[in-house]
Amino acid sequence: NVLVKVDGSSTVYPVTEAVAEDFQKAQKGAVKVTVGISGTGGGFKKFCRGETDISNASRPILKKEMEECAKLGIKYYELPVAFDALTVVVNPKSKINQLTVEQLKKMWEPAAQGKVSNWNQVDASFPDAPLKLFGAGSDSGTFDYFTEAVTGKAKSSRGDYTASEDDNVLVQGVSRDVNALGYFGYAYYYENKAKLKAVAIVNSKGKAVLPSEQTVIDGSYNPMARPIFIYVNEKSLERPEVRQFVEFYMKNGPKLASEVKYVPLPAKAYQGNLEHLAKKKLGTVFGGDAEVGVTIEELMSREAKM
Amino acid sequence: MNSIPATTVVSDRLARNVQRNIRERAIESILFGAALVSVLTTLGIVWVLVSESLNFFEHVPFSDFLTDTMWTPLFSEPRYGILPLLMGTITTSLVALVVAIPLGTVIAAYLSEFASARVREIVKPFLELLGGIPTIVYGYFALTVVTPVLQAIYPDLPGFSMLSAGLVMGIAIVPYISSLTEDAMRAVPMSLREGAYGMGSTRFQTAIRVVIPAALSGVLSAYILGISRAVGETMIVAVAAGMQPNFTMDPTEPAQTISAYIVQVALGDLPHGSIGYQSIFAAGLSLMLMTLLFNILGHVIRRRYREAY
Amino acid sequence: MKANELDQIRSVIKTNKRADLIFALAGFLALMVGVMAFVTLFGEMLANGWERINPDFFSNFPSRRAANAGILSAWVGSLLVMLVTALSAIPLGIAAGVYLEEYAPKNWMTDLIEINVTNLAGVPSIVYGLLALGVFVYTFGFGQSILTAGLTLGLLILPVVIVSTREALRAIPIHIREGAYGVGATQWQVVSDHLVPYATPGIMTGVIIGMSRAIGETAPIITIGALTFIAFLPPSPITDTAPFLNFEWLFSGFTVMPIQMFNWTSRPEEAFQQNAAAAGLILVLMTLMMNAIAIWLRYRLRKSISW
Amino acid sequence: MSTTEQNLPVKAFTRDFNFYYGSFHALKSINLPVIEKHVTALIGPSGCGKSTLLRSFNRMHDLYPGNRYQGEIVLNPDNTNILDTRVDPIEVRMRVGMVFQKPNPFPKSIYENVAYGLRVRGEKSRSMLDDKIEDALRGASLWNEVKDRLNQPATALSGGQQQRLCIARCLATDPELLLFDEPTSALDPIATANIEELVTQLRDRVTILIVTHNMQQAARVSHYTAYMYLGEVVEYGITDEVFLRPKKKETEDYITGRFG
Amino acid sequence: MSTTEQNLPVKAFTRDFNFYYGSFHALKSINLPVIEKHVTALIGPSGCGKSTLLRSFNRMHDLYPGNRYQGEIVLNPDNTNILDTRVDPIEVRMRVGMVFQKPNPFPKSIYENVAYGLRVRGEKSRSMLDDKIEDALRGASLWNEVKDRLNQPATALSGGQQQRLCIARCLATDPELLLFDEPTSALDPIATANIEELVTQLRDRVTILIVTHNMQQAARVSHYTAYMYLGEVVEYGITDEVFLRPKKKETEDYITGRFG
Ligand SMILES: Nc1ncnc2c1ncn2[C@@H]1O[C@H](COP(=O)(O)OP(=O)(O)OP(=O)(O)O)[C@@H](O)[C@H]1O
Ligand SMILES: Nc1ncnc2c1ncn2[C@@H]1O[C@H](COP(=O)(O)OP(=O)(O)OP(=O)(O)O)[C@@H](O)[C@H]1O
Ligand SMILES: [Mg+2]
Ligand SMILES: [Mg+2]
Ligand SMILES: O=P([O-])([O-])[O-]
Repeated sequence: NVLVKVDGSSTVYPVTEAVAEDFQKAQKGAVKVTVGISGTGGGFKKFCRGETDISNASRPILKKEMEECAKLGIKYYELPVAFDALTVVVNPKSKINQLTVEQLKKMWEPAAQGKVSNWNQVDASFPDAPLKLFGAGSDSGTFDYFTEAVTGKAKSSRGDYTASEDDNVLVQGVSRDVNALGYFGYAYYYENKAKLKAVAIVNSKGKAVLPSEQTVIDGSYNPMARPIFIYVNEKSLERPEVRQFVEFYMKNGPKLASEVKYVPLPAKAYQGNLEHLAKKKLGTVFGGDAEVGVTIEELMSREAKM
Repeated sequence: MNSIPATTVVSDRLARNVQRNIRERAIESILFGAALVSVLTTLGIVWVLVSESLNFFEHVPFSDFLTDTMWTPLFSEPRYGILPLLMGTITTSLVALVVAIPLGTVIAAYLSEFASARVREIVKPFLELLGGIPTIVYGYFALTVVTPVLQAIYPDLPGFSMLSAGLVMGIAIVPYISSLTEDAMRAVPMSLREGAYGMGSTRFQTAIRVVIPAALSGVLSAYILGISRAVGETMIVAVAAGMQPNFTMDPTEPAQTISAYIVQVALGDLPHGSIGYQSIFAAGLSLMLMTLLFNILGHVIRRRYREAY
Repeated sequence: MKANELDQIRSVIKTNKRADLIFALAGFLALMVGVMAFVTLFGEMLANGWERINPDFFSNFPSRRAANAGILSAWVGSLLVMLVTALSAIPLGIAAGVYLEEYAPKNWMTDLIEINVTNLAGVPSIVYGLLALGVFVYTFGFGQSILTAGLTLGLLILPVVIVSTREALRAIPIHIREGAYGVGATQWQVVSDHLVPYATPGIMTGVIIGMSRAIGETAPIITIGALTFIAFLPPSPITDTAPFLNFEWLFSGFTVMPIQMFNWTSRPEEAFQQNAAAAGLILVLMTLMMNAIAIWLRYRLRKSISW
Repeated sequence: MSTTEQNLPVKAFTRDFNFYYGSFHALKSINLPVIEKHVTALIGPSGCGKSTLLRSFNRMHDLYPGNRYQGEIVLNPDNTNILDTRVDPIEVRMRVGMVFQKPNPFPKSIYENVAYGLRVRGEKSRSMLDDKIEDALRGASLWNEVKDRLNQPATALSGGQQQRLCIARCLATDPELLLFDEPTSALDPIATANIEELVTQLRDRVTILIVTHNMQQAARVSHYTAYMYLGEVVEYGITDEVFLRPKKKETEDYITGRFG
Repeated sequence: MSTTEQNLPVKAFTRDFNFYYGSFHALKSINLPVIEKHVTALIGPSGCGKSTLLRSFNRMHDLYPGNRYQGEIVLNPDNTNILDTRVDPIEVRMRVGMVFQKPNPFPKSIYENVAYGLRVRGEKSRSMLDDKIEDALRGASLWNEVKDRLNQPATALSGGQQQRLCIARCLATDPELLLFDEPTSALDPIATANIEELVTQLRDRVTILIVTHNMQQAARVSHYTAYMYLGEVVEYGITDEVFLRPKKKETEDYITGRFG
C-alpha cells in the first residue's frame, strides 16, 4: 500500500497540500498522499505515536513532544519549508494603522477579559469604540505563536473573542465590523486584501513594518514572521515513496510556497535540507523552546551549524 | 369418545413442532439481537461520555464546571465553566423556537384546515424538502445572506450573532414542526371536525377550538422535537454564531453553543487523552442530558395528553 | 325563526369570518416565509456556484487551484460511506423494527427498547460523533476511515429506519396476517412472505429519508476527524481477481461532500467560495432528489394501498 | 307556509334534489317533506343514500371537494333554498343541528362541549351560558348524571352519555331542525333505549330527521318514514302505513326482511 | 367416530369449552357438535361470542397475548383435542381453514394467493401447483372469471371475487373443516348471493361452520343452527326447527326481530 500520511498544522497545510497534489500527479497516481489538519500539536501527537510519516508544524517541536517521540524511539528530521507572516488586520475603514506588541498585549492578555472592551482603553489616542476581537482557535499553532509573541506565554489569551479554526470566518468578521481586529496567516490577508487592512507592527527596532515577502526575508517584520516546518519520521524515510515525496517537496517548495502566498526560503535552505537527509542529521535546532522572532538568517545559520 | 382431561391452554405465538420451534426461536433471537443494537448504541454513548467526563472531572472541580462563568479550557490558564456554552445554547434555541413554533404551527393549521387537498399535496413535500437540506448549507446561508440583511436593518449587529444563527436555525426547524404538527392535526378524526362545523364554526374556530386541542399531545411532541433539534443543532451555530463562549443571553451578541464548541475542538483534532479532548465529552454529556430532559418531557406529555378522540 | 334572530346570526358569522380570513392570510404568509427562505438559499448557491458545474468538476480531485478543483473524491467518498451506512442501518433497522412490532412480548425489556429508540432519535448528531470518536476511532481502532463514518451515520439513522419499519408494518391490516396464519404459516413465514414485502415501500421511504439526512451530516464526520486533503480514491471494492471483493476501502481515508464544501469555504481564495457554492448546490440537489424519491414512493404507496 | 295534504306545517322539504359524489350520482330527484315538530325517519338498505340525504340538510358535504348539489332544499319559515350559492353554509349549520353515528364530543369538559355552539355564536355572559347549558343538559336527560362534574372531560363519559351530550350540544343553540344519523348504532341496548326515549320527548319541541338501520327503532320513534333505495325515495308516508301497508313491493321486501 | 343422536358423523365438537380474553370470560361452557359434510350456522346478537367461538376452532386466538382456552375442542377422525398443549397450532390451522368477514387476499397475484397454502406446506412442483390451483378456483366458482389473468394482482378483483378467491385459497389445501366469519357482510347483494350459492355447493364436500348476522342467510344455507347469547349456546338444533319452533324464549325474540 503506497501511501504517505501527513498530518498537523493548518498553516502548513496549503503548502503541503500543493506539494501533495503535484506529487501525485507527477507519480500518475502510483503514490497516495493524505494531508490531515490536526493543528501542530495534534499532528505531533500522532507523529510521535508513529501514526504518520510526516508532521506539518507551524512552530518547532516542543520539549514535551520530543519526550513523547523519544519514548517510542521515533527519530525525525526537521525541515523548514517556508516563512509565514502572521498578519494583524482591521477593517479598511478603521483609523488604526500600526500597533506595538505592547498594545496588542493589552488587548489580548488574559487580564483583558471582560475589561478591555474599548479601543481607547488600549491607547488613549484610539477612538472611543467597542473593541471586537477575532482570532485563531485555541488548538492551533497560530494561536500558540501569536500568544507567545504577544503575551510572552503560549496559549495565554483572553477567552472572550470570536475564535475559529476557519480563518475565512475571521475574514468575514473583520471585514464586516469597523471596530474589529483579528489575526491569521498572511495568505488569508493576501487573498482578501480588498476587504481588510493589515496593521503595521512595531518591531524590535522600533519601526512599524507591514507584512510582505520583502520584510519577512529581511527580518524586519518581527516578531510576527515565523518559520514553518515539516518533520519527517526517520523510519518512514526509508520507504521510497516517502523519500520521493520529501525530495519533491524540497525541489518544488519555493515555487509552491509562494504560489500559496507564503515566503519561500532561499534556495540553499532547501538544498541544506536535502543534505541533512543525506547526512542523517536528526533532531531539532530549537531545543524544544517556543521562540518568537527567529529570522531567516538566524534559522539558516542554525541549520548550517547542525 | 375417550375423555381427555380438561386443560387450560394459554395462547402461545410459537409452534410446538420441535424443529420448527427451534428455527423460529433462532430467528426471533437474531431479530432481538438487532433490536438490542439500539440499546448498545445508547450504552456506548453513555459509556463514552461518562468515562471521558469522569477523567475530565478528575482535573476540574465539578462546582467550577457548574458555576464558573468562563469557558477557556484550552488556554494556558484554563477556566471550565459550562455556563457560557449553556447560555449560548439556550439563547440560540430560544431565538429559533420563537421563529419555528409560531411559523410551524400556523403553517400546519393552514395546511391541515384551510388549504385545499391540492395545495397540501404540493406544499407538504416542498416543506419536507426544506427539512432535508444539510444544515451546513443553512450555516453559510446565515453567514452570507441573513447576517448582512440583518446588519442592514440593525447596523450595530456584529458579523456573528446568536440572532442570525437562531433565525436561520428556526427556519431550518420549521419543516419538522409543521410537518409533525400537521400529521397530528390530520389524525384528528373527521367526525370531530364535522361536529364542529355542524355547530356553525368557521375553519378558524374549528382549528383553534377543536382540532388543536384534540391533537394537543401530537402538537406538543412536535414542539419538543423541535426544541431537541435546536439544542443539538451544530453546523449553523458553528458557522454563524461566532464561536465565542460568551456569558450572555443577548441574542445580538456572538456566542458559542455546546455543540459548536465540540466541532471547534474537533476541527483542530485534539490529541486523545488531553484535558481538551476530555472537555468535549464533558460538554457532550451536558448536551446529552439536556436533550434527554426534553425527551423525557416529551414522554410525559404524550402520556398525559394522550389523544382523547 | 324570526328575522332579527337571523340578522344577529349573520352579524356573528361576519365577525367570525373576519378572524377566519386573517388567519388564512397569516397561514399563507407563513408558508411564503418558508418558500422564500428556500428560494433565496437555493438562488444564492445557484448564482455563485452555477459556473463551476461541469463534467470536470465531478471528475477532478480537489486542488489548490480553484478552477481545477473538483469533487471526485468527495462524491465517491460520500457514495462509499452511504454504502456502509445503508448496509448497516437497513438490515439492523428492519430486523429491529420487525422484532418490536411482530415479536416483542409486552414486558419491561420491550418498553426499554422502545423508549430507547425514541430517545436515540432525539440525540444530537454531534453526540454520535463523540460516540464514534471514543468507540470506533479509539476503542475499536477503525481510525478515521470510511467504516467509522459509515457505521456512525448508520447508527444515526437507525431510529428512522426502525420507526418507519414499524409504521409500515402497522399499516398492514391484521386480517392479512390472520389470512396467512389461517392457512398454516409460521410466524417467520408470515413475516418474510408477507409483512416485510408489503412493508417495503414504507420502509424504503424511511431509509431514503434517513440516508438523505446522513449524506448531509457534517458535525459527526468532523468530530471523527476526517478533515483531510484526499486526492485519490479508496481501493476499489471490486477486483478482477478472485474473490473479486476487496474490503481495504473500508479502512481507507476519505472525504465527503459536506466536508469538502466546508473545507472550501475556509479557503482564503475567493474562487473557492464558488466551488463551495457549487458543492453545496450539488449536495442540496442530491438530498432533494433523495427526498423527492421518498415522497414519490410514499405518494405511490398511498395510492396503491388496497387492503 | 306550505303544508302537506293534511295541512301540517312543513319545516323543510327537498325539491328535485340530486346529489353527486364527483361523478357518482348518489341521490336522484328526491322530493321529501319534513313535517314540523314531528320525527321523520329515513330507512333503507346500506348504501342507499340515507346519510347522504341527511347530511345535505346542513351542507356537510361542502367540507369535501368534488361534491355537487342540484335542485333545492327549502327551509321554512323563511322559505330559503339552503343550496343557493348566496346562502352561507355556516348560517345553515347554525340553524340545523346534527348528531352523528359515533358520539363525537370535543376533547373538552362537559360544560365546554355544551357551551361550544353558544361561544361560536359570540355568547360570553357566564350566567347566560350556565342557564342555557343546564337547560340543554336537562333537555338531553343528562343533567342529573353530570351536574356535579361539568368540568370533567367529556371523553370520560360512557358512549350513551356522550351521545346525549352531543344532543345537548345541539339543543343548546335551539336548532330549528335536528338531524340524527344512526344515533344509536354504536351504543348498547340500554343506551339505545335512553336515546330513543329522548327522541320521543324531543319530538314535540323540535323537528327531527333521523336515519336508522333498525326498523324497529324507526317504527317506535317516528311519525313519518321514507324508504330509500338506490338513491331514490321509493315510498314516503305515515310510519304505521309504511310498515303495515307498504305500497311498493321493494318496501315490503325490505321491511319483512326478505332482503338486505 | 362419534355421532349425534341421529347417528350423523361428528367432524368436531367442543366439550365444556370456555374462553377468556384476559380476565373477560367470553365463552361459557360451550358444548357444540359440528356435523360432518353439513353446514352449521352460529347466530346471535352482536358481541355474543360467535366470532370468538369460530376462531377457537383454528386457534386464531393464539396470535394475541393474554387469551386463554379451557376445556376441549375435539377434531375427528383422530379424536384430537386441538387445545392440547402438545398439539401444534400450525398443524391445526393446516387442517382447519378460515374465511374472514372482509375479503383479505394477499397483495400478490391471484395465482400466488391460491398457491400460498400449498407453498407453506412445502409444495414446489409447478405442475402440481397448477393443477391444485385450477381445482381450487373451480371449487370456488372463480376459475372462469380469472383463468386468463392468474398473474394479475388479486387486489384488482371485485369484493365478491376476492372473497371467492379467499375461499379458493382455503380449498387448495383441502381443509377438513372450513370456518366462515360473516363472509358476506362486506359484500353487495349480488356477490352475497354468489357466495351463498357457493356455500351450498361446498357443503357436500367439506364441513362448514359459519357465523352470520343475517338470519335469512342462516336459514338459507345451514343444516344446523346454534343461537348464542352472552357467550353461551342457548339453543342448538336443525335449522328449520330453530327458526320455526324455537324452544327458548330468547331465541324466538331474536328470530322474530323483537330484539337485537
Ligand atoms: N365520499 C363519498 N364518495 C363517493 N361515494 C360515496 C361517498 N360517500 C358515500 N358514497 C356512496 O354513496 C352511496 C350512498 O351512501 P350513504 O353513506 O349515503 O349510504 P347510507 O344509506 O347512509 O348507508 P349506511 O346505512 O351504510 O350508512 C353509497 O353507494 C356510497 O358508496
Ligand atoms: N380481543 C378482545 N379482547 C377482549 N374482549 C374481546 C376481544 N374481542 C372480542 N371481545 C369481546 O368478546 C365478546 C364476544 O365478541 P365476538 O367478536 O366474538 O362477538 P360476535 O358475536 O362475533 O359479534 P359481531 O356480530 O359484532 O361480530 C364481546 O363482548 C367483545 O367485546
Ligand atoms: Mg349512513
Ligand atoms: Mg364477529
Ligand atoms: O494549524 P496551526 O498551524 O495553527 O497549528
